[in-house]
Amino acid sequence: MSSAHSASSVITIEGLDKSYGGPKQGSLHYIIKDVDLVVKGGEFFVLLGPSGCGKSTLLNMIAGFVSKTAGQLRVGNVEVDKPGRDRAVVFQQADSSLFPWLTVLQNVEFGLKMKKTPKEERRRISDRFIRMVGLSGHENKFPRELSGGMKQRVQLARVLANDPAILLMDEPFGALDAMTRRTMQKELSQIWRETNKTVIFVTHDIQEAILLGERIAVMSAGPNSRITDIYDVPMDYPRDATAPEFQALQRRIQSHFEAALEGGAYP
Amino acid sequence: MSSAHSASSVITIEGLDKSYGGPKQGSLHYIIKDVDLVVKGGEFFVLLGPSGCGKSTLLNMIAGFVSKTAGQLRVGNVEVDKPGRDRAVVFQQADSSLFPWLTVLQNVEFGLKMKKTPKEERRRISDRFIRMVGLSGHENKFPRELSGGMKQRVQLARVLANDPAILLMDEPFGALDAMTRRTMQKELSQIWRETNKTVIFVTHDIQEAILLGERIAVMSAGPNSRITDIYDVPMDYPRDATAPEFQALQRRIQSHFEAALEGGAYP
Amino acid sequence: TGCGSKNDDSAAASTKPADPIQLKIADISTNPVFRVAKTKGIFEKYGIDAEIVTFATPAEGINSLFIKQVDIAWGADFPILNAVSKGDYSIIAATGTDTDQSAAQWKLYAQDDIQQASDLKGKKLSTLRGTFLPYLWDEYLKASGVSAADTEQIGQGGFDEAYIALKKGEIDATWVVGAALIEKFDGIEGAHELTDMSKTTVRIGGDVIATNDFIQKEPEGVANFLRALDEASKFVSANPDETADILFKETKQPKDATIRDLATNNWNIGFSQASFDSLSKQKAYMLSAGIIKDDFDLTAKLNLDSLKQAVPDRVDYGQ
Amino acid sequence: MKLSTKSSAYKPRAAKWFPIVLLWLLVLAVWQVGAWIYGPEVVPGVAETWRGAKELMEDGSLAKDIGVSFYRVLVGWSLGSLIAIPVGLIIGRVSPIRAIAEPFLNFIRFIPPIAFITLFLVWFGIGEQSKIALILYATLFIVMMNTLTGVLALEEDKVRSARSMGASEWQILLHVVIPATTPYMFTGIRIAMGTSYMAIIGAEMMAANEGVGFLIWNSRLFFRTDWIFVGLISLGLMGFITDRAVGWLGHKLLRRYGVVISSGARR
Amino acid sequence: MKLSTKSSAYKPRAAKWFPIVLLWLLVLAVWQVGAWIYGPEVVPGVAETWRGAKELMEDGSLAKDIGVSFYRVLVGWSLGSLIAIPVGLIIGRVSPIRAIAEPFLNFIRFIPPIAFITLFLVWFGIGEQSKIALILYATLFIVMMNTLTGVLALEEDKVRSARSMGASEWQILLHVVIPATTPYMFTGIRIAMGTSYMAIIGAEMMAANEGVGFLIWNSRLFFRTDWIFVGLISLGLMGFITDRAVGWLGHKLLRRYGVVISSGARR
Ligand SMILES: Nc1ncnc2c1ncn2[C@@H]1O[C@H](COP(=O)(O)OP(=O)(O)OP(=O)(O)O)[C@@H](O)[C@H]1O
Ligand SMILES: Nc1ncnc2c1ncn2[C@@H]1O[C@H](COP(=O)(O)OP(=O)(O)OP(=O)(O)O)[C@@H](O)[C@H]1O
Ligand SMILES: [Mg+2]
Ligand SMILES: [Mg+2]
Repeated sequence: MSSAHSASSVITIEGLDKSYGGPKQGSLHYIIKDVDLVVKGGEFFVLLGPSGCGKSTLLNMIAGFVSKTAGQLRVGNVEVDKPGRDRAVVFQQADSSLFPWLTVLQNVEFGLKMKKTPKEERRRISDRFIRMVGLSGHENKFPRELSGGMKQRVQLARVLANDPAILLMDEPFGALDAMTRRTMQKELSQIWRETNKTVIFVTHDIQEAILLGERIAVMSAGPNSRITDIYDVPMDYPRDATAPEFQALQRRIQSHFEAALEGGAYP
Repeated sequence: MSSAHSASSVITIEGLDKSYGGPKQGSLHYIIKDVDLVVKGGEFFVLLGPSGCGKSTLLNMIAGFVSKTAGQLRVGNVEVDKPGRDRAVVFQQADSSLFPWLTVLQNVEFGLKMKKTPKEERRRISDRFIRMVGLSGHENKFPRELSGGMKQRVQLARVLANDPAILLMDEPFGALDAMTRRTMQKELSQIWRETNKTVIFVTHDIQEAILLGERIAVMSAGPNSRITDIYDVPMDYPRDATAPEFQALQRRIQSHFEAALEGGAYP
Repeated sequence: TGCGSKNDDSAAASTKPADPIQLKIADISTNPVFRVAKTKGIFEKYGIDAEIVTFATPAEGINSLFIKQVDIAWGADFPILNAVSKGDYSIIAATGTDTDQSAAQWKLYAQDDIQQASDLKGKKLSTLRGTFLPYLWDEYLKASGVSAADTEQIGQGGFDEAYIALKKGEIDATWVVGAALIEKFDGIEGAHELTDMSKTTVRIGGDVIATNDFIQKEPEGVANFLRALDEASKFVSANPDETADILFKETKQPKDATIRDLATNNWNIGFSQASFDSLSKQKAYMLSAGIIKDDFDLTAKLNLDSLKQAVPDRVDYGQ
Repeated sequence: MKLSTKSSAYKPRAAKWFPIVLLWLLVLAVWQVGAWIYGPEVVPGVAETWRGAKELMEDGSLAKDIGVSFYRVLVGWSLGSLIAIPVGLIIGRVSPIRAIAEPFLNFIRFIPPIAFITLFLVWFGIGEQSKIALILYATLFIVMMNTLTGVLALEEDKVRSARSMGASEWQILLHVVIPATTPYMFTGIRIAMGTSYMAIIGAEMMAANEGVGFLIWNSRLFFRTDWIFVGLISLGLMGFITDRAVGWLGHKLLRRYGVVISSGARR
Repeated sequence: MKLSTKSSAYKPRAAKWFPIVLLWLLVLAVWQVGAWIYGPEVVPGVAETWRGAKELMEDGSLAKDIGVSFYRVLVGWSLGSLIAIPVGLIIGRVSPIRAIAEPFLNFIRFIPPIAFITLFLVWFGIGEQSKIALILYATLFIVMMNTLTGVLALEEDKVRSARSMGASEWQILLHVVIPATTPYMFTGIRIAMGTSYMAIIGAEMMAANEGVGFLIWNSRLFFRTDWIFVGLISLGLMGFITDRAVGWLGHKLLRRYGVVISSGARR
């Protein structure tokens, strides 16, 4: 577990509020209220919470896509107010975020091209990350010719090629089938250990959270959602989901949620 | 585990072939070749196999949606040649199979209405199955107002209301998130035990297969796909995925697949 | 006014200026005069570089004067009066088509149950929008002792509409002109030719109209233009076959139709008292019908100086 | 160039209307300047046009013309839609008919309605019928092609599920195909409404004594440009208002079928 | 009524062409019967029309008319599209401009091109320009509205991911907005091609000496219904052929942007 703490990739959040109504309306309806959080540089941090609690909203604020209503949000020492090359985002829906008119290679090269990186270097970097995510040989395919898992690999390679300090991932495996999902989890974990990025990973799958995260933050259901608990996961990578301590933690978090949900859907 | 073997819900398949080319073309490309299978009445039968091997094709042939190229396919003593009220299908994509212009109640009542069941009886039956799948209180919502899991419950209630002998389910939980998926699996298992239907359940999630199935058939990758192995699952319901025998079987099937796949995507 | 070499038709070449004057003429596809003048080099001979712009109807062509797209246009009295009532245009000649012979080309077709004018009472009569036909109906019915108010007039967009409507019995009578059309109308079962316009008091004149700007700038050019028209008309009368060929080549008008229509279609440039009377009678009608809003002095809208130069013997108005 | 970021920011009502009012003032100004440049015979100014409109309104002829044209559009468009929908459904559902009809439709739809004036006069006479028939024709193919597209876009899963619930072909048409195709039909109907206003100009070129198209043609002959402008503005307003009304009605009545208010991007 | 089940059944070529040939024979037969009933002055028969066409072909005037109309359509349509695309992009991307422009567009697009004849004659003279301008106008709003729709349909995820990879607003426009909007632009362009053939009839009503529109109007004067038919058929064929050609070209050149050949359901 390499965690070279680079100061510029520390995320510091203090008293963060978010309301979509806009500050002019009378009674404010807060999605997120009073969130405090510090994510260390190089850390794999998981955000776990029920649907609609505001996980994506929080992630989008860190990404700079959505403006905060109040509070502080800094990356390194800089207050976040717009998207930046230092923070890369992997979206849940590969179909809506990849560029279908570009090949795999061209998608991966996109950021470098925008930066006007010379052609050979662009090619070299892209090749490296395409290899890293296991897509060698598929460079000239178009996204529509790929399976869901392969598309998420393209997204991963695409953001890695820009060498961001922070990876923001919003349920990146949520749309994959179970088998593909498991493979992708393994690979992401390995890539993270190789590349030493800070990762914030949003999910609502407890097993996935424990497989991947160094720390797991649990958010309460909205409105006025907050981070209620942070679990440390003191297990070595790669983790074994059948290990007793894994299962113990899984049950602990599960019961945390089941307590929160008053009465499931099926009697 | 109730398995009142009703002769009319036995599915008998002998030497079944399927090719999409049509019998007139020279060289035939078979999707499915030489499948033999007997599914007992009241059995929960799982079809497991890699993507594209022909699971859906086989299921659609049983449903009567797709014609066979050669061989025999009987339900009870009747050769299947068209869809029938005795075989209900739950599709993977609830969005493409539910009727978005009808409420939950109207969707569930659809089959009864087609059969011209009197209004009160229709209402009584629908209520029962809506309750069974845990959607009481949501009767008057439209599909677009429901979550993915709730939509699959509607599909389930909709087919159950027609009282078919056989349920054909094509990766019904494939598009759900992990948490919802687990809940739905539990519920389906319980409904099956209550209603005593024959179920053929297609998936490529091994854990799901073991959680649900009495027998699990594994198909080889296409073309000329066949059923290569059938695993018995001699465990009581409800099953515990953390039980050692569960995990042993899971590992066994997993290694079966890993052997079949020559070299995964990621080195 | 103006120029030394005049009064000599045969010496046309001597009137030819060094620089040809540019001229845009609004025309329709069935009129032979301009096209013959152009294709036979008559315009060129008189130092005129003419461009003929084809419009669907003379009225459309006259309208293009308003938007300053042509210098010269022609048409029947009706649209011409509408034009001069509105802007700085002058009538420079009449086409000399207000003869009995050409009036006879306008035929009135009616259903067989209509045997005399008085039978038209309570019937449906076709008129073409924007033409003199309402006026013709008015005069014709008045002369026969029928009030126009006792009939129903249906405004139509073209003669083909009238043909179909008459054939189907949806209208009871319509005026028609042109050999090609008359042949078709003759073929309608259950309808017959009731009369023609020569038996009414109405003669329709045509007039050539130009912008005042152009007349002031090129008085000699206008005269030469009129000379060219006169020569073209003479050529047309002398060579009907060749004229028909030219028209077929240029506008696809069937040859036999051209030849039969020459009586009405060919011109005899001039301006007579009859031309003036026809104009003033129609003006009175248009004023009373509200088509022309403000009365104006018709004589002020005539500019016949060039015409007097070109064909002095055929201007008998005001003498 | 400041680009929008599609934020759903709150905006007070006044701020929303201000640019629209500004635009209209600008349009009026440009118009008036045009009038000064070209002179009132060619481009009548705002005041002239208003005087012309008043003149036409005083004797009630403008109201009558608008009423007559509106009636013709409404009848032609309704009849056209009523004919086009069943024909489109049949062409879409019955493949042999589709094979025959499609190439023919694709040929004939390029022939402008105006070209059929003579033929329609023959068939329908010089009265209302031929004008209505021309509008009907202008409507027909648009609604038909859209209905056809809708039928072809219908998900097979919907048909299959209805069939396996015992619905007859007729029931499938009535209870699945028609409701699922409704948004397409509606789009077609709305686009056709726009085209009807184009066609009324052609229709009223034929034997007409009243109507906005007649007003325009007749005013052209006498070069009453102010009346032409009054006619054009009337057409624009009639089109705009009925388009909005149809959109709103569709949204109110057909919302459950997925019809949405939009500004009708296609026409 | 036997309904299709959308089976991708194999069909030999002859069987595919047979119904089409049959259809055309049927159409010719109906036409000929119509000619017998109404008489050749009203509906010229197949043979008369063919004779008329031969007459027009012999002196080359039909070829010339088709060529001239085709040239006008092509120029007006190309220019219209060239202007409409950037304007549509700007309106779509810059919200203040959109707020101003949208209501105006929605008003003016109901005013038929034919209504602008006089104005265009004033502005562009009686030569080619005014005719081309009329076609341009007929094209303009369709392409503009479709481009606008495309821009508004662009997934925010694509813009966000480009932005967080460091793309400038200009780069986003060039490398994301334009390629993503291409299928919409193309649909607009293709629909507009159809509308151009409608508008050519109006354009060639104005001071024209040649062109298919002129042929039709002029033949009306001479009562040559056979030539009118030749003109109409020429228009239909020109439209059909160019529509197919544009569709095919789009498919070949723009396939990577998601442009597909279709029979162009909307117009
Ligand atoms: N643009 C917006 N305007 C107004 N409300 C919004 C907007 N985006 C999200 N919301 C609301 O904010 C809340 C949180 O949404 P968010 O997408 O952050 O939840 P989430 O935790 O990511 O849920 P999920 O697990 O379903 O992705 C929801 O109630 C949602 O309706
Ligand atoms: N209508 C069709 N025409 C031709 N080929 C088809 C058709 N439907 C399916 N196939 C082919 O048949 C094969 C099996 O498809 P099928 O959908 O049955 O696989 P599957 O096992 O259900 O896969 P998945 O797990 O992805 O759903 C695939 O190669 C597919 O391309
Ligand atoms: Mg989310
Ligand atoms: Mg499948």
